[in-house]
Amino acid sequence: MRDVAVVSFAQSATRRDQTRNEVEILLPVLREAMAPTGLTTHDIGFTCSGSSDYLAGQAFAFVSALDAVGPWPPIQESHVEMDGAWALYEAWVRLQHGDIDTALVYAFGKSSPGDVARVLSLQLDPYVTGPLWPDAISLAALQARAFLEAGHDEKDLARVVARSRRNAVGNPHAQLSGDIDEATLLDEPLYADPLRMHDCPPISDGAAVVVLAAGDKARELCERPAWIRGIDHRIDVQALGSRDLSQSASTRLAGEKAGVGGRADLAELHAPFSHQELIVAEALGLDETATSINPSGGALASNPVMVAGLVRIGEAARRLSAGEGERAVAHATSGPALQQNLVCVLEATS
Amino acid sequence: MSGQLAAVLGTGQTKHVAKRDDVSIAGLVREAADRALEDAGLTYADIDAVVIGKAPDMFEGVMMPELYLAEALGAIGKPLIRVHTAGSVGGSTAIVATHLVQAGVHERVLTVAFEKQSESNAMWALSIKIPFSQPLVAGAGGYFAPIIRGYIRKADAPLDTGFQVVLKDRLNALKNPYAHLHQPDISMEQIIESPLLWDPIRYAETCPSSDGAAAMVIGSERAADASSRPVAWIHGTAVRSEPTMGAGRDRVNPHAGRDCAKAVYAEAGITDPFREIDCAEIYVPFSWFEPMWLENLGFAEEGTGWKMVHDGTTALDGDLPINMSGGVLSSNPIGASGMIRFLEVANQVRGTAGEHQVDGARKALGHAYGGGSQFFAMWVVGKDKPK
Amino acid sequence: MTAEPITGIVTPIRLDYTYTPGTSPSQFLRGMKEGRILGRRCPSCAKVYVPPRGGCPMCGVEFAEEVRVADTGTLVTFAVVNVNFANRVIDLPYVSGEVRFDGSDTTSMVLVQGIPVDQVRMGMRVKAHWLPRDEWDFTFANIDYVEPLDEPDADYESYKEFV
Amino acid sequence: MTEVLSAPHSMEFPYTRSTGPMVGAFLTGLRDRRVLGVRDSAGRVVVPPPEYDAGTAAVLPADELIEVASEGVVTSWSWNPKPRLGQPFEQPFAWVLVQLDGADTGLLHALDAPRDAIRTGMRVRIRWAEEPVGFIKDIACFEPAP
Repeated sequence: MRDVAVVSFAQSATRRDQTRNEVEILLPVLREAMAPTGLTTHDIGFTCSGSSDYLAGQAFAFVSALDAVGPWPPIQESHVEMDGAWALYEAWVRLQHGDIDTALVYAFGKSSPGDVARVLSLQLDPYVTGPLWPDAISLAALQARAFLEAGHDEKDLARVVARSRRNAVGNPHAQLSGDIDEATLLDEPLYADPLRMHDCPPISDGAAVVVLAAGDKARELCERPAWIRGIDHRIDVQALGSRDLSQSASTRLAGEKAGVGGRADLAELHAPFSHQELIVAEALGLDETATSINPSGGALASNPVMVAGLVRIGEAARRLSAGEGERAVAHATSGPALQQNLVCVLEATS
Repeated sequence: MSGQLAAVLGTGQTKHVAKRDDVSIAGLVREAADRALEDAGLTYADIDAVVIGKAPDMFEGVMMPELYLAEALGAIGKPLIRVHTAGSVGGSTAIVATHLVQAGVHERVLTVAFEKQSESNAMWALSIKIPFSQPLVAGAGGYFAPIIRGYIRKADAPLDTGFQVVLKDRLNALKNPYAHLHQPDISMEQIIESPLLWDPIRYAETCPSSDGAAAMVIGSERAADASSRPVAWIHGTAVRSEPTMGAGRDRVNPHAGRDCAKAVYAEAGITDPFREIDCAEIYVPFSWFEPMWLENLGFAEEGTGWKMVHDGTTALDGDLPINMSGGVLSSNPIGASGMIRFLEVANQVRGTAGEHQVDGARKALGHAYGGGSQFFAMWVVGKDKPK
Repeated sequence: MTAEPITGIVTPIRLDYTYTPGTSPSQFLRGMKEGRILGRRCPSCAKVYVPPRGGCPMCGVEFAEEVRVADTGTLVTFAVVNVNFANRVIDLPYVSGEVRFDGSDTTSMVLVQGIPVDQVRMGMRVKAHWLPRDEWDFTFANIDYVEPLDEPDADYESYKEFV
Repeated sequence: MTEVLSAPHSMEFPYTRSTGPMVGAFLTGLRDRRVLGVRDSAGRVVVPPPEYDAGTAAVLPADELIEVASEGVVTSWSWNPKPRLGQPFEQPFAWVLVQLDGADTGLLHALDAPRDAIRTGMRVRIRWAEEPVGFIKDIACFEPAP
């Protein structure tokens, strides 16, 4: 495989944004990501984006978002109706051909215009599950119970949340941050029993942009590129009652294929709910004592749907490029209760 | 040239109809996928990854339906990617699948595209009223009819050009068992007398609304060499996009379409497309887009595409047969329509197109477009392995 | 009596959102509320967009100055519509036109009235017919339709690039 | 002029879905107050019956469905503090995964029981809708089994 690296990353502040549309959120982030590379749209070999029409309730949302790129003269471009992490995967595949050296990946999404937990129930089979409208929080809570009853304690969840809030203090893009101890968190009432409010993600609008480059081009554009050493994604059956919810088989498989090997200085795991971080870390064989998990605060600190997975890869890469480690694992998820998962192994050396 | 060689190992599609009320969404998609695997002599166990495409999720009212479709697609434990690039999606989905093979990531990829329009109503889904905005004044035809008027003015084309296209395509459709519209009595008179919906577009000059799915298995050189079935070698693929709202953008002869054609010919080593391409399936939802795309694709000089319609060049027995299957004018399961174009030309060079086979077709072009004529996806396939 | 097996179901889907058009479109809509067509100019290519969205799609940059555009313009192309779609009910046939308002570099889709349908021409000069002032809202639909101006048709070359 | 506009935006459509044989047979069963499952390649009885096998992708036989009990055991549950439009109850309620007797997988639905009484492992039974029509809501909810 050709060596491909993340050479630049930018993201918007994530919050409910009631003034700007998607294009207006995306444009400054695009500019910020492109600036350090010195590239313009015309220098980019391939562009790929991720988004979902249902978030804001408009068909073809990606069509107007493309305008932000300024695709003129016409560009090579594609779009996945998925989290931007899968757009990055498509771009990585495209770079393997060898005829182009750079790719631009972006994702955008506004979760605040609708009731996103209810909107997401449209992902369920439309015959025997969807008509009951089970919302994403309720389904995650069913999974959390299965996880807890498989031999875990709610203190584990509180520990994840406390670390997320603490780590997010250093992340200017995060929505939720602070120094809260686990005991205080456990004093809070149950919300979607067994989950407390803080075990669930905030409602976030946002955009993220990654620039990829191959081989010498990456070394030219970035002092310390974050090289993609492995990337893979897998999917499980959807029906919640047909899988072991306390584990993630597809994450485990994707991790094996991507070559995680249980080793990483840091990991950015796309876990919108606290228990999901523990399920994913376990599936990837990552140990908190050896690996810094979600140094950004992760999706518990900010969760722009369709963007948060790409942010994990961007955050992991950014930290490696800044010298915070030499090897990182990034993970993205999609579908109800961790149905589909992508794992990316990144490395950077001086 | 990009990456390793890839080929179409098998194709499958459903009989396109207004309403497939005997199957679920999964059943529809699966029917095409099963046929593609059977055609390739393979099973789901032989497939490394699945790439699926469709137009807006609101058509079926399922958000990212590939999640629910994972087991129907045999994708459990495998990579599954969902593409959405508006009307061109069927083409760009096939291209993503091709890239996975050309990049050396996978040996055999199943690619599927579908639309089950009868679950809702495309007219509703495409005209959801957004606050503060004007309602789209007159549907999709209302958007494209002024562009067609622009073409007629620019090319000074005879007004019956569109009728000739419809007559040809609907007669071709009679030779295609999968086509939605089978109108054995179709005549010029019938077309001319059909209601004038959006002048200059008559009812007979518009595509139907269909339920349908299409699928292909794309394999590596090794997989293709090992196949006992005829394969279609992929000589070139290209995608191009431009903005919808760009000031001064030429919507009659879009820049992105011209660039995309140039790129796909270059990759396929084609210097004279009219001579070197034996036949093409191009995305023609309204009759007049045939002459427009003939020019955009470099088959005809600007302003002269309509002449090829009138002199029989694009007929099934002409020098450059276009839409041998009956085209989008005869079947339009929106998200699948682009893939059907790609699949039909693969069948042509494999020699498996059946009654609408073009004798001796060795090299063919598949074309899809979408949005406001701004997204383009194309491929060139050939009977012979690329050199 | 044996009931027929189930072969179909109806699943009603209703989703409620709060729609925000965004900063640039909001300014445009506020202009409409006051009876003014406000475009914005791209600082790079100098083209004026009506309505403006996030930025210039040809250049990928944010818009600069606001530009008031005239409510007169040229009908660059059109369709004669003989069927009513969705929730729009107008006397048939009617003309759906694309008008380049003077001072703008984009076209807007708008109804053409005040002239027999068979006399509508490309290049025709037109003027906006606004709804009564007390009906103005934050929408482009304040322009009910355009009607012919008593002016010679524009020369084809002058509007060809917008067709 | 920094103030921006916003307005309610609703999308509403009654989707007409053809079920195909497998989903149709399951829903027909519900109308007759019977719950049907199918045996997959791993030997599990799966309820509701999927059309295709998760392990082998094989078509599962819609004409060989297996009736399971209308009573079973809760395998997981969660409390829904904020019921939403379309859900089975308007007041806070529990979602449950229930493994019906004779089945090897869980069926997702609502449980009508006081929050304090709900436990994983508790026995529950189906409360049928008064007039079943062949829809998942023919199961009105689960209730504690006596």
